[in-house]
Amino acid sequence: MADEPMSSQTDTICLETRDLWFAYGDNPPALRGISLTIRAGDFVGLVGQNGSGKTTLAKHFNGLLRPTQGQVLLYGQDIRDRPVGELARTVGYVFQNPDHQIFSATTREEIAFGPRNLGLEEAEVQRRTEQAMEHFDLTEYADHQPAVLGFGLRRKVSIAAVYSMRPQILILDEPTAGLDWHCTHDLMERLTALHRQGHTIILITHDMRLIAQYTPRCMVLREGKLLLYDDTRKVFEHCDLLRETHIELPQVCELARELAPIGVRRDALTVPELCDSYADLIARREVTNAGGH
Amino acid sequence: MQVGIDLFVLRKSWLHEIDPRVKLFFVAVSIIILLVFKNIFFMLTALVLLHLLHWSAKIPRDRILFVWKTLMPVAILICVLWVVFYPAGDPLIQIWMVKITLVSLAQGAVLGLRIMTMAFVVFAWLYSTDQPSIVRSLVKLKMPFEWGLILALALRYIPTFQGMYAVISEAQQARALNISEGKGFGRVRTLMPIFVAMVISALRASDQLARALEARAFGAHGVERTYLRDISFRPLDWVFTFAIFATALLLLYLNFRYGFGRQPISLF
Amino acid sequence: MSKIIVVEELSYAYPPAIPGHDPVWVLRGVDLEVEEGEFVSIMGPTGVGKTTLCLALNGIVPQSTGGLIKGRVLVDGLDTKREPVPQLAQRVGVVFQDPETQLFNMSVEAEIAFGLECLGVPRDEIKERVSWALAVVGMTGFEDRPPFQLSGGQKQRVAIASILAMMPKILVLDEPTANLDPLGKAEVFSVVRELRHKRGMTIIMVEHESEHIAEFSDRVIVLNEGRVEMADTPDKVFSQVDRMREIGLAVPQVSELADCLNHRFNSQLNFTQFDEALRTLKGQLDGR
Amino acid sequence: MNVRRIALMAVCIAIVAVLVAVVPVPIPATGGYTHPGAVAEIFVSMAFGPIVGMVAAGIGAAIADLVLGYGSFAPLTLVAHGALGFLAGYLGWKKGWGGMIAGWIVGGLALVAVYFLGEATVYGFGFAGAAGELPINLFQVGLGVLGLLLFQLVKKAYPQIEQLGEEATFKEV
Repeated sequence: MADEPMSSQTDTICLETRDLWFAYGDNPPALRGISLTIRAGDFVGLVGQNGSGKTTLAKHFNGLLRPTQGQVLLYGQDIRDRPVGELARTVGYVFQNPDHQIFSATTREEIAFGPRNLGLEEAEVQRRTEQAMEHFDLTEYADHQPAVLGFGLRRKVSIAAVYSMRPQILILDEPTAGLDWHCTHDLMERLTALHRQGHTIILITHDMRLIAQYTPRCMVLREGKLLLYDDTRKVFEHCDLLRETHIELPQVCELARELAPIGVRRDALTVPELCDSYADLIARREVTNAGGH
Repeated sequence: MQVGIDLFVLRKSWLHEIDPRVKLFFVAVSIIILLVFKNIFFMLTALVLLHLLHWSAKIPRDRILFVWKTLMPVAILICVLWVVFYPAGDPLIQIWMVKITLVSLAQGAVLGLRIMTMAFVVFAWLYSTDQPSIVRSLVKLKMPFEWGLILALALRYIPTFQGMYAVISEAQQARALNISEGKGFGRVRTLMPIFVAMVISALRASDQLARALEARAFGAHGVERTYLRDISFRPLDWVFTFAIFATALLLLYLNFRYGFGRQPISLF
Repeated sequence: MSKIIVVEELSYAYPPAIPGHDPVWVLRGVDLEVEEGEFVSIMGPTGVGKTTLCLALNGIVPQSTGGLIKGRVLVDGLDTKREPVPQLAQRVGVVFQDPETQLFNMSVEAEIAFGLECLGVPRDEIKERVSWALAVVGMTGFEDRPPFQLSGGQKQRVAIASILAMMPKILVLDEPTANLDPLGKAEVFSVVRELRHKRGMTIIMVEHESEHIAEFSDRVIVLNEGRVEMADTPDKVFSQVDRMREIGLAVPQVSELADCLNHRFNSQLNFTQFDEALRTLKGQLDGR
Repeated sequence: MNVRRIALMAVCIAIVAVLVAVVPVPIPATGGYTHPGAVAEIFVSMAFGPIVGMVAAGIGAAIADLVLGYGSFAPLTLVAHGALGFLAGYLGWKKGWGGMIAGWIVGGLALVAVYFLGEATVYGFGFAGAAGELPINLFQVGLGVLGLLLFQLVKKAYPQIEQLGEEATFKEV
């Protein structure tokens, strides 16, 4: 099997940018000197206001955009001369709007399109297609027209259609926009499963609740510059900076900060964390109170 | 990234100020005149006057060069074709089978330049008139409002779909579609996954657009539509209309009665 | 208080996507009443028919979409499947999710004037209403800008203004922030806040952002499987964390927290808004 | 005209204009470029009939001409492409393969003929010059056959296309 479970943290650097600058035509630069490394097996959230350069940066990772200055390295190799179609073997990119890629008469055909473009043998194409449909729970829709499915399913088809190419690195541009709670978390669970299998995942999103809950690493862009890039918990410590960048912190994080003076853990990211911390606090108080009497 | 498809150049000039219907009238009349007159001196004069017109309307130089660059190859082609295929009169030079004569050279130049002058006439109108005014003027000239709306909506959505094409093309490339492969039929066949996704997305947009139009009370029965921005004829517009009309009549009269401008080189 | 919207056993099926197939019923017996001046939020899992219900309020469903319909919708006393859609547009204004397809003019001013022109409003009044509507959404000064050059939040504010200018009694917002970034969402919600508190319009908003729903709504309607499953105050709805999860819907994080603490301590905490949560949690500790 | 039809026509014009103006197709042998406009035009005509076909093809291609700087050719383009759209839709809309292929051929030949006559006479190419333009025009409408393929693919992927632009009627049950 191509995707044997691997330890999700490795020391291999899979993506690196060195002083990356980019401008659309004669416009002012959209990216200003970005240098970063992403380790193989990481799960990174990429956040920032619209126009901060998230998508522009991500499109450099699979060669859709080429730096006006600086370098992009994939597993240590400069990707300058490698065509997008070839890079697609390694870097999968799921666009924001599923309707911008769905064109086939059946879901199965749609998902087989990528592997087929890679020039794989038909048996392998079929195998990958079936497996991708299984992973995203689409098997029952295999013979449906994907364009006619509901929005949540179309979204899953668009992700499965990129996943079926088995890229080591998977980039998703706001995959949960317009999805309800259930679809969002279902999708995030499936991405987490891929992460556990060893895939590197880069998630562009505005939803800081998802970052807090799912992505161990977080990258913040502002006006084309890398503002913060660290473990998610450390990034959340800079809450004033994040708010300045118009990033909305989850209620739990705000609440943890407000309650910190009375002893709740300041860096709680999720509801269970805050709940535990608060419960501990109450329990301790009860012990002291009981001891006092 | 959206590339504007609007040719309009926002400036303050007399040409921008006049009623678009006058400009439309000018375009129609000019094209007739340019098709009737076949004299090189007349054509060159027209070309100079049209450049003065663009200059006085403060149209930037690159917009004028754009027209030259695009049409120059066609103009030269036409000129060469006439010289090669329709020799008349005494040859100036003869290179192998090809006789180059003064008359055919002038004739070729006239027809080549006509492509340019006609373009400058059309662009004088389009560069100085914004899209809503064009649509409004057509509706005022008794085109049904619905057709004006169709035109306006189409112009509005061209940049949107252009952007959509770019995004879809990227999305399919990210699925290892190699779009720089093949020529002719092969290339179009390769682009099909982009075309299909784009057409479906565009058709979805048409459904939503229809809903948006209805939600704004479009098609209200028994109501006469009003207009916030209207165009109206001012006295100066009447002067221009009359001037265009009179000049055209005079030129056509001279042409029909005295043969003015009918010959490639001699004026009468 | 009068009931401005009455939905009675509304069932609706779109024409089948694939010709010859059976129609699929999206709505299956929706009953709903809305008081004049009420702010009602509608939640429901993806594909449950929230948009369909919105469109049924201004007659686009079924008049423009065809299909099969049972039951009826009365808006301001008018049956929405009989009254022509343009006529209904003056009573019920609908703002859609995608700003790109609902802004179809070349300038912001033309955008807002469009509906009024269709209704034959005299020019001077159009002018007044355009500047009024722009002021309400905080977009004064943008008259000559092409809508497609605006940011997402600005586009959606223009879309709201273009509906407000027609002065409908009821404003329906169908996931107005789904395609926006946090700044855009904040812009739109501040307009909604303004409308909510200062104008007393009847507003129906479809949203996923439970935190904002909790802030604005008099009532939350939860649609599930084509029917109204819950219709109650945000407090009541969001305290049923487990049920909401089963349906697949989000509750505000503070409600989740309350639920989590309740499970620990067997307490009866219930809060839906941040300030409320902060006060209660601080108080619990100080009080002991 | 119903609202859905108005929206549909506008969208179809824009589709045609974009395919003419922004999608380059290399021509085998010459090294030059042409565009796949005819693909969109044949598609629109087959999907929505002669009127939508004529309007979308004519106006869409003419707008593209203006934008690309060929201002003087826009009127001829309007007529030539409009003729293609109308004939293709008239012969091929809601017909079998025979009708659709006939629509493509007759519409394509009409376009070529209109360009030939217009260029030869009004635009001053002369018959010899206009004849020189024939291969490129024939090649363009030749590409149009892929419009039939596009129509099949879209119909399979998005069956709702059949209902677009049609008057909707609802039934109370």
